[in-house]
Amino acid sequence: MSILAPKFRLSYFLSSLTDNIFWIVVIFTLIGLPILFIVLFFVQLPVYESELINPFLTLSWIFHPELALPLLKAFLLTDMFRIIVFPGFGFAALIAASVIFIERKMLAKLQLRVGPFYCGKIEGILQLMADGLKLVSKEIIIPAKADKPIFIAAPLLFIGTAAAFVALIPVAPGWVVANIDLGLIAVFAVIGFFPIITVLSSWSANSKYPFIGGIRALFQMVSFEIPLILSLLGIVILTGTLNLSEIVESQANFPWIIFLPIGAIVFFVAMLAELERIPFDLPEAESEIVAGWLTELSGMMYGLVQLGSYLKLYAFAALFVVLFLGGWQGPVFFPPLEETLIHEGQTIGPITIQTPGLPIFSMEFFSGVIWFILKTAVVIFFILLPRGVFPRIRIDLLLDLGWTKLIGLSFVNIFIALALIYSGVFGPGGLL
Amino acid sequence: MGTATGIIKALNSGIKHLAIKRFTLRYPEQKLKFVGDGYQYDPTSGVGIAGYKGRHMLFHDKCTGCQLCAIACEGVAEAIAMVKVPEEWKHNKKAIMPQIDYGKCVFCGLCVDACPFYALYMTNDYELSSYTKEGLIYTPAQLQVKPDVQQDVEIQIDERGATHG
Amino acid sequence: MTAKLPPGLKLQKVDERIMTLNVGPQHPGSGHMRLIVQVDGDFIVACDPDPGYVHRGEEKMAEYRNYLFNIPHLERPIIHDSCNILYPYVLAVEEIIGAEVPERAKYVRVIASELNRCVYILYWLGIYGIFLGHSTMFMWPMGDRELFIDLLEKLTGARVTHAYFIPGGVRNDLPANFEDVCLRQVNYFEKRIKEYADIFYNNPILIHRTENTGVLSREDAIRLGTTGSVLRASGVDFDLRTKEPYDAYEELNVNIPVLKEGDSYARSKIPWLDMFESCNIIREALEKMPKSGAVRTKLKPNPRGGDVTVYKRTESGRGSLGCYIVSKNKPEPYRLKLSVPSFRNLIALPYLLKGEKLGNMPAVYWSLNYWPVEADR
Amino acid sequence: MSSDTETKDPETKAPEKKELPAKPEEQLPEFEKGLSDKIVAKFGEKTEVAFVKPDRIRINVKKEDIKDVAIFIRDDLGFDHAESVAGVDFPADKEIEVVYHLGNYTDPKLSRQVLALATRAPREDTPNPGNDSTRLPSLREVFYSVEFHERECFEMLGVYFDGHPDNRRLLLPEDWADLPPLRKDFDSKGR
Repeated sequence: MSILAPKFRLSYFLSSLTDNIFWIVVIFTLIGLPILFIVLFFVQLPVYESELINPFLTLSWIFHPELALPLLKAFLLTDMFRIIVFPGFGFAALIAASVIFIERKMLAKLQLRVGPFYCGKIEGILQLMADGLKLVSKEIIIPAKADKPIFIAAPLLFIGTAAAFVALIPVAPGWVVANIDLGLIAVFAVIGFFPIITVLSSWSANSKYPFIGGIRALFQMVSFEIPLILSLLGIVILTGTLNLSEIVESQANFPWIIFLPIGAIVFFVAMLAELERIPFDLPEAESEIVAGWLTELSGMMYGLVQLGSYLKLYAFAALFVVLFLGGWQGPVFFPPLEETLIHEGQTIGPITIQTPGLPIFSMEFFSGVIWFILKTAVVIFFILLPRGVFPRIRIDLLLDLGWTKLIGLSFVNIFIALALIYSGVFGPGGLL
Repeated sequence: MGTATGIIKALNSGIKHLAIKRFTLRYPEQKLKFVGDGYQYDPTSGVGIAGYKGRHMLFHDKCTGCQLCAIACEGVAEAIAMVKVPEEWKHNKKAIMPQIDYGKCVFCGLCVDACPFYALYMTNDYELSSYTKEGLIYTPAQLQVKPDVQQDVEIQIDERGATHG
Repeated sequence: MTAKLPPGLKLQKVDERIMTLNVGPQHPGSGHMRLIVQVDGDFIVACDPDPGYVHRGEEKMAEYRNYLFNIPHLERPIIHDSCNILYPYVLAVEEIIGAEVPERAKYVRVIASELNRCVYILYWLGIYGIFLGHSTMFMWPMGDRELFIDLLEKLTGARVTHAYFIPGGVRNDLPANFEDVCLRQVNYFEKRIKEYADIFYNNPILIHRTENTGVLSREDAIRLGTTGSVLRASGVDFDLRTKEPYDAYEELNVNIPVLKEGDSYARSKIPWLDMFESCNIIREALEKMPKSGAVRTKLKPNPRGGDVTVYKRTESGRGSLGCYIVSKNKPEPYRLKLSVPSFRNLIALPYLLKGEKLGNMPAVYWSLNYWPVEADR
Repeated sequence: MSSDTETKDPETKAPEKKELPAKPEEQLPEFEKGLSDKIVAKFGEKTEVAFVKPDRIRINVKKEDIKDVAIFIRDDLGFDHAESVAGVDFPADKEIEVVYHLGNYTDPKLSRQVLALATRAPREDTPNPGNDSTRLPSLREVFYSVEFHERECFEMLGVYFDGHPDNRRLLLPEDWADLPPLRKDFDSKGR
């Protein structure tokens, strides 16, 4: 398989290696270090042994295993960590990337083929990285008569909105970027941005197919937002709160999908439409309107929109889990970590790592996150599966489905919720 | 509800096929096995012998330089040119033999049909790519070489679907 | 707006609601042709097909080559159905030069032709699937097509352009053990295409989507001279394999599927049903075929015909394919005209698309069993 | 046949099939003969039956009469669609022949039959498609299915069809300024 290039010279290879190392060092010193400093100036640093740590101390301590730990602990508690790494963008992007890979492999399996196979030795696990590199290295072509500022801003806005959506999702108890009382309303507000961005992008491209695709996306998203919102009213009625964390906690005994299956189905279908997944991928209907509103996007602009849409997919799946499947709730099925490990540390070679008080080592957290990811994976599987099974629907059938059937069903769902309240099953003094 | 059962059936069929064997032939590692040693023609009976129509193979000891293959190719692809060869055979007075340009050849096999002396066969070799167009022109000396092909994969059918073994 | 136009150009007054879309040739939903589609909102006002993107003058080329050398290049217009596009030509040439076909060769031809029909239909079906956004229906037929490609490769020695039929028979006899392999793969294939029902043909979304779109009534189908699956989907029971049986079809038992609806769903279902029938025909032909015998009669070198005109037609994967040859005492045909089914079905496209929704365009267009390269010749 | 390729074959073998059209008078197939007789009975001198073979009839008419004959064939004989329109160039006769192959879909008796209706248009040596005397009446009113075939015939041979609603280019490129390519004096370079 892999043979050396025909004009291989060891000296060229070595010199290219040293070149690379040189440039990495230069770039890190000129760009990386200043950025690190800027970040450290804004991070709230902890007091360690009655000494307020400043950025310079941080830089020197970060390489000391015992001193680095309190720093790490402090960093884990910052908002920055939440936004960038764990329940926020980084975690979501990781899940989005794995969703793309799983989607491709699963679709390939369904279609009796292999899928990504050669990149990364193990079943093509690095294919996504290769695709990303390809997109980064491609030229970005902007149509001559496009409205350039809006056209360039649209993908950024798209991914920003998707990230804002992700920020509202609680992953584990207490682990949410923005824990606001009107969480559900905030979700609807964020979802409302997507059609606007789509129309902006397609209009500013000044091209026919994006225009048709944008109009279709507008139709589709607006008409499916209404059943999307209505289908969640049942839960709001039953729980009496809009805070997503509280909604999760209200499902400690049973998830809402047991009592509101119709709402769950309506929400799922509306979710597929909002995500522009097959069978509702009309805005990107390839054989009709080339690539819909993505036609004129090229290079990393397209890559950003794709990343944004997969973030959106994760966020919607997570929202489904939070609302209907009980979020992080679930039995703890593995033995808890030993107390000694947490308090006295683990000896790895010459150094001993002590992790007292680290928030990530609590049982609650572990079990919560695992349950959450498992449930999200199941929902994502059912989001991905229709892509291999259904053809694309037509626009009039789609609007018919959205405006008549789903809205009707969501009203049925609301009545079920009201009936549950009035019959005394739920609510103050209820049976459950 | 016909619609609901239809949707559930379709989803079920999709999930069922997740467990069926993959059909893909992983080409560079696996190569499909062909019938015989390639397409040949029997001038006495006027019927060909089934086989894959790949690169030609020329038997220098049988070629008489009669140009019939070149004439046959003239109406089809104009891929065959007759060139001088240094060898001197008794039956090849003009000392010319076909040289085939695989940039033009369409692998129809009419030249094999045209040869009255069993001198031109087709073989199972189809990996003819080259970095230059000149590399695609096979001289009589190159055509003489019997290709070394390792093709051993066949379609296998069992309960869990068909695969390339 | 106020700038002066160059001489010779005039500003046209157009209804501002109407948008003209150039669908093709670089459009994913067109194939090698252009459709000039005018849409008013989501409705198609007019559609003007503009074929010719891959026109290569096969008919003119045929006038320079003799009857044998025409074979490799006449199958180029549709390489996925190359046996069937050669069939009427070979029959016509046999009538012109007066060649007899051995009995076994007739059956071999039928088998090759039916195998090739399945190969074509699967390719067509794959594209129909991807046009409707059903990627599984693209991959499955492409994979299952390999079974038949494999058989044809064993039989003819080439995967797509077989150049297998020849005036007076076929080029080579069946390879050893071909009957068993053929039966095994055809039987497996029949099991396989039954699985298309759940995921594609009985899929409610597909049915909702393509039912009652592009309805071609029986009268219109006849008047427009459509052929093949388009005609049979509109309720006309016309298939040359039964109506004007050629070669071994006379002895075979052929049941042609006919549907009445005439919409894109019926048009897309007919080829699928055809594949079951092809499997039956292959099995029957393998059974009835003489177990040994010649497959090709020897012709004179460079055969030439008299001063005659011959029109022969056969049933290809898309419909009846006619070949009109004017012979003038020469080894080359004086004029060769292929009346290809794709070209005949194309006339229905502007007729059907008028008033349809834009979303139905790929479904209606590809359900016409149209192959752009063949239509252009 | 060991070599399909001996191009310099003696010409003496050629005229062997020449007497084919002359022979079949005694064994004319009945049904086909009946069809051609009907046309002859209706139009008499105006039509000329070129041959009657099993399943195939060919009738030559003058271009003035072709529309009447076509209407008769459609209404009284039951041929309901045209399968192909083939133009053939005859520079020696200074004429271009256009052959309509007509078929039937519905009548089981007729479905084997193909009736070739041929007519001839005058040919000019320096063609100016659309504006010279190479004109024929269009049969599009009679057989709707000839629409694209006649368009193709127009661009390939330069035969203008009077009464055709849409006589535009179909297959050839928009900037084609050469001779109509299927004429015999258009030499395809490099074959």
